[in-house]
Amino acid sequence: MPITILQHSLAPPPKLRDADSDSDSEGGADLEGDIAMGRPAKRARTQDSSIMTPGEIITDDPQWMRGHGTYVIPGASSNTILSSVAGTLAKTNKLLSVRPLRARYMPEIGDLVVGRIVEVQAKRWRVDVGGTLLAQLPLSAINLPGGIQRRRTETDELQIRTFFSEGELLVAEVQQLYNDGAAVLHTRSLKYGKLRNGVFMSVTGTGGGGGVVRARRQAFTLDISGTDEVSGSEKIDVLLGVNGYIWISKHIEGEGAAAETSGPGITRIEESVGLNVYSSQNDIIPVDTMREIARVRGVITALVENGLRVDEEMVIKGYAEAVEMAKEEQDSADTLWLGGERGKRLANALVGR
Amino acid sequence: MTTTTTSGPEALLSHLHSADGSATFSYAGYTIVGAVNGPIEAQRRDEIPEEAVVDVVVRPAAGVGGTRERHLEGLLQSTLRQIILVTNFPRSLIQITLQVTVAPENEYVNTKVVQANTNLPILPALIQTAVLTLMSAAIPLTATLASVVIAATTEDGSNREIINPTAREIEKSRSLHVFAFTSHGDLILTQSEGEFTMQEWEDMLASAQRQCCPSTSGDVNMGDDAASGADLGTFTRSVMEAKIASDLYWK
Amino acid sequence: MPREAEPSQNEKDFILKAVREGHRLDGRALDQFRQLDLKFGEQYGVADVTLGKTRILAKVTAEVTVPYTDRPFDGIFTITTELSPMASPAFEVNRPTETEVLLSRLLEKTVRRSNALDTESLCLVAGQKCWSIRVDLHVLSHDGNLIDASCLAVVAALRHFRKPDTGMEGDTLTVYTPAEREPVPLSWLHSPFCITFSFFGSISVGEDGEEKDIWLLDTTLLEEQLRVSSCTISMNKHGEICQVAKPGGAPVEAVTVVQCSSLALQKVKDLSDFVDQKLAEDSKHRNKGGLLAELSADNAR
Amino acid sequence: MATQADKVYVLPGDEINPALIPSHPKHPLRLGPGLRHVPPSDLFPTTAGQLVTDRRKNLIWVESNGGRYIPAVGDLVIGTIHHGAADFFYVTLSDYTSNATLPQLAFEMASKKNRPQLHSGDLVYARTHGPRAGVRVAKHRKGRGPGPLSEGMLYSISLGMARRLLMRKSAEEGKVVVLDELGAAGLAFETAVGRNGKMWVNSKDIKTVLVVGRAVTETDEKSLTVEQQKKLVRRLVKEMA
Amino acid sequence: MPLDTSTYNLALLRVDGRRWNELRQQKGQLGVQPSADGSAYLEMGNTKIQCIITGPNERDTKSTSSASTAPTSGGLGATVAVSIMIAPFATVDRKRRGRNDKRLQEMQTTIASGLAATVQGQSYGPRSTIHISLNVLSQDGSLLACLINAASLALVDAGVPMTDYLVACTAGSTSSYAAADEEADPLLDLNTQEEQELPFLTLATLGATDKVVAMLTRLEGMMATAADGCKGVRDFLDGVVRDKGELMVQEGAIGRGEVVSSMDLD
Repeated sequence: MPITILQHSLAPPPKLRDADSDSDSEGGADLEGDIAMGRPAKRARTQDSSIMTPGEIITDDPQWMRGHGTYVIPGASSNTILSSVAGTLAKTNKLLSVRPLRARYMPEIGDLVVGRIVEVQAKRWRVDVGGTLLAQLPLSAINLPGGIQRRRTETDELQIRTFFSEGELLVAEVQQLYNDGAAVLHTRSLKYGKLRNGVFMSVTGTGGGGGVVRARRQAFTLDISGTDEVSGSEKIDVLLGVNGYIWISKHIEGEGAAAETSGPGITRIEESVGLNVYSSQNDIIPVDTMREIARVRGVITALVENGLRVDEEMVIKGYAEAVEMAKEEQDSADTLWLGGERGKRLANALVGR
Repeated sequence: MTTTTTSGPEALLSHLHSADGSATFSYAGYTIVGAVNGPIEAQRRDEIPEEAVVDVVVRPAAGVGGTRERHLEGLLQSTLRQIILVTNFPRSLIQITLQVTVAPENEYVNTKVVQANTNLPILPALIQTAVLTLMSAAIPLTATLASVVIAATTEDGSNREIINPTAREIEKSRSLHVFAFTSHGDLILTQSEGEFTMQEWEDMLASAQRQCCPSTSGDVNMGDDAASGADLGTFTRSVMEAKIASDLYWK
Repeated sequence: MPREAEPSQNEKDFILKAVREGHRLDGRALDQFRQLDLKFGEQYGVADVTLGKTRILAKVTAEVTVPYTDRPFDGIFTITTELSPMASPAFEVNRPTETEVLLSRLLEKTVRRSNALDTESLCLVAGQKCWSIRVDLHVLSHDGNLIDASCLAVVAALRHFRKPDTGMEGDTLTVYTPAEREPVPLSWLHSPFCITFSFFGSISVGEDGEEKDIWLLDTTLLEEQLRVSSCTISMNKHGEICQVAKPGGAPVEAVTVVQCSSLALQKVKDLSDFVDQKLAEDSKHRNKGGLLAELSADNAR
Repeated sequence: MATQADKVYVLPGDEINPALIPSHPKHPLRLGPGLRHVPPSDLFPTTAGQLVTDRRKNLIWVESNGGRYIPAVGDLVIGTIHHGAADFFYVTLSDYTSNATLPQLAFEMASKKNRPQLHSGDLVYARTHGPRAGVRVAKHRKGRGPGPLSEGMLYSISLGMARRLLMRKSAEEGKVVVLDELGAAGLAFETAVGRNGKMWVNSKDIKTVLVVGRAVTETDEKSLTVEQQKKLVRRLVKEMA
Repeated sequence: MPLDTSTYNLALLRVDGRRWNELRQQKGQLGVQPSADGSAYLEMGNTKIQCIITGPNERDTKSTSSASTAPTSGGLGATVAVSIMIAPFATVDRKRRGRNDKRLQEMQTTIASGLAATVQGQSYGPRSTIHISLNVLSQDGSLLACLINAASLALVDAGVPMTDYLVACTAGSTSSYAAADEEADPLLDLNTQEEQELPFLTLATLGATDKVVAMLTRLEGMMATAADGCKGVRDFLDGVVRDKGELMVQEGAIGRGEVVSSMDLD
């Protein structure tokens, strides 16, 4: 993560409502007055904004049900629903929930996540997916080299590090959740497994706010043959982990995202899961592919820095835009740099400002 | 549960509620509160696979413990290990805390928080407290202990040995000795300082033995012994018996 | 490290239920203290406080040292509280626990910051020599409410203490040994005491569903493990508050805190009288020789 | 019960008067707590207490009070569930000691299919067997037999008191009558006593639980005689009403 | 040099020209540290705090040895771990503070247990920890109050569910017991000079309600004023959060939320 020092923008002058309110009252006088006022003061909220903040009363109508990001005062007879996070209100039928502006990743079943192995245990790996708890990947939930189907033996447990070892990256799917929110992953598909030939980046503040949002497709292939720098046709795989971890890598036919399109039939697994799926060796990557990978990375950084959401559409558009920008100004030296001003320009171009 | 058999020693047993065993023992100007917790779970880093860890903490009445306390802890720890059946409780911890509450004050000098004086005089009191506390906690022991301080002084040419000397006498003394014996009459700890001859030491050893375990050394009555302090062996026994009797009043 | 054992769910549920109905395990009223006892040692400045099964011993010592350079006219006054494994195996030697830090900070604020002891009177030669008064607090048995008991012990010990008398002839300072001159008491300004309220959530009283916080005084260790928050108020018998501390925990109505402070005053008055009486007894007992006739006056203060 | 009239008190390491050691023709000599056999044939007390012998059963042991509970095979104990694992519960028998294990299948009518649902903090009444504590189904005279204990209150009592309460004839031998007296006074309650110095009391009425708890703990701490116990019970019952 | 507060009642103005019930100039900003899970920067007068939040996560719980921790929702929720760093240049005299400064530890404990009461940690589970590290960049009175406020702000930024903002404020009193002049006004939001001279209290309230969560004080009686101050602070913090939110909505980073008003209840 590049260190960026942000200017402290001047905050609006403090609103000193209280000061004005009792500038005329005596110090001793308002002692009883204020102390006496008891439980949740039904203070009039500024309803003009659609932003909810903690402690704000959403409604006290009994017909609504409380969802995520809300709470009711325990023990109180009134069924007032209050917000517990800062965010925007969402209504599904009678369910009220508040989508936080920013939040740490909360796994859901079926999420495609990019993770890093932090601990190797006897029968399982513990994977950092940027959640509140470490996810776990059971030894039984991975493909064996060659795609053979058999139950895991002692020998597999002994050589567990030959599949994944500490610090290695992988892409997986959330298979189930424990009630404390911890996720269990699996990589029993061609499109999942160990990651190589690329670059990792982390985009914080997923959940409600910017960063990666759950979309139809989290993994896609980017055609970079459009840029004249690249000789011949080249492709880049982009994996947008729902958890805000992103992997951008050189595209290899029959592997990664490509396999996704052709679907993971059990039959196909046998022949196509080669023995090299668990190798940690990078292939040779042509330098201009590397440059384009870096460009994509720059695009995503720019999106995040300008608080835009990161999904397939934005990345593809952004990438094209970036290529254009690079074309305009001929110096190909720092055209990769998409921070600061250039980043803003890119972002503005995207949202059409 | 207090008993005062002789003028000197006093003891109070199992009076602290939070500890497994406790005792307050006052003798020769010292008052020491002892507490035992154990056998409890030992910390992973200092547990012994086959035996119990014996941990002794000595805390001064004023100020924080320094090298002096560490030294005493060392002595006590190695002594007590010998009588505690450590093999009964593998991988566990027996924690002995000894809090000095009153130390004799010399009327003629102003007290300093850091006392640079000798370690020895307090040893018997500490040992006695530790043993009483261990028994109050029903920790299995192979024997009990009894100990004594003896000072050798030279007054107008003639050598005298003073049993359980006062702070004043210690100042004047030429050499100072501590002996501790098990209830079987074996010497288990001896510490000496000052200048003395081997002969003197042996004499003092003999009188110490007479003092601590009369049962083993022939003559039971020590009327002849001028500076005879209390017989701690007998004292311990009487204290414990009183304690047991009151505990098992229902028997 | 050995951790403080958690009370079982049954105990938690039962005690909360009982407290809500106004009962306590030992049959005390909610605002009732346990049996309080205070003994003084043969030596000056040793106070032994027993509060139920909680037992605390405070010892005061004095020695002549050099004052701090930034406050040349003040003596040095320190309170050290080191909880030993004697109180509970959870306390390790020279590894301060949270309990210990809070305790020493509270005593610091209650006794030292409120100038209960006049530190300027400890100065012997400005910038060169002064008395260093040191209180060592020993927790012998821990069954809850350490703070109130400790504060009482410290105050009692300090008021009982006598420091060696000193004299200046010309510019030579002499510190008389107890044998030469009878020691003199410290110049003591006022006696602050701590009262700790432990809160156990709130119950709705009356039909209007008005919520009322329930709190206990002088909690046992078990009760302390179950309380949701606590508030310690320190004041002297004149009602001058030295400090109020509510170190986090569940929220309570501001009104309750105000009410507590007024109730604390009564309790403080009781404690204050108790200590005065004990000191008086002790001085009478010492006074038999008639030596300390002139000192007894100080105890009455 | 001591067979000889005068009571014999022993300290660790004392020699035991051979006359006191029971010598039964058939049974082998059985050593109770507080004694240690040093080959070939020496016998030493390890704790301070009263030497008690039972010539019929050829038993000899040292009766003492206090100290920390040291698990022995066959003791009935009350433990707190610390946490659960795959097929074990980890149970705390006394503070600061390492947990005992309790197999989930050791419960009454427990099977692979329906395991007992216990959570950390729950109480369980168990019988120790071997170096690890486990539950065995066994009816117990007072109150209920082994199994989970729900609701109620847990009191800490001295080991001696626990032992007396668990005696077969606690009134005669143990000289503790509070519980019987309270029962006679018309209080309805349920108790379970653990050898590890724990007593569990339950009743519909909170007040009853409190009274029972106070009665027993006071008897324990103030070491009351039978008469005093009766007086205490009368007082408490009056206060309650 | 000692501060003379005798003029306060006459001039009705304080050293820094405020009235008795005026807060100091406040500045606040969310998300000042992109790589953190939540972060905030808060100024109250010349007291400047930066707060960084990591987690809730399960990693390196051991590394929080110096921090004070408190479990949320009765041990069933995530743990809150607070550690305070006072920069050596924060005060006029450059002094280094030791790790085990009891004053700091006390503040840490207070903040931790205070926040634990308002954070709804049960959704995270007991194994996760929320690391709150507070950096004091500049120190000019009301330190504890500012720390609490900064922490609340950062928690909101991190999207940690809370019952409400935990906000704190100080209040002092110029009325000395000797003078017994009850007329004297209490003072709101003290700076260092006033703090050193006057008895004061720090009051933390749970946002809109008047519930007292944490306070460390010398003299009681200014609570009302402090409670008032807390409201002022709360409104300010709320404003900061809302502005940030609106901005994000404009940028389209997040979809516009619906509004529940009495109208659309059919």
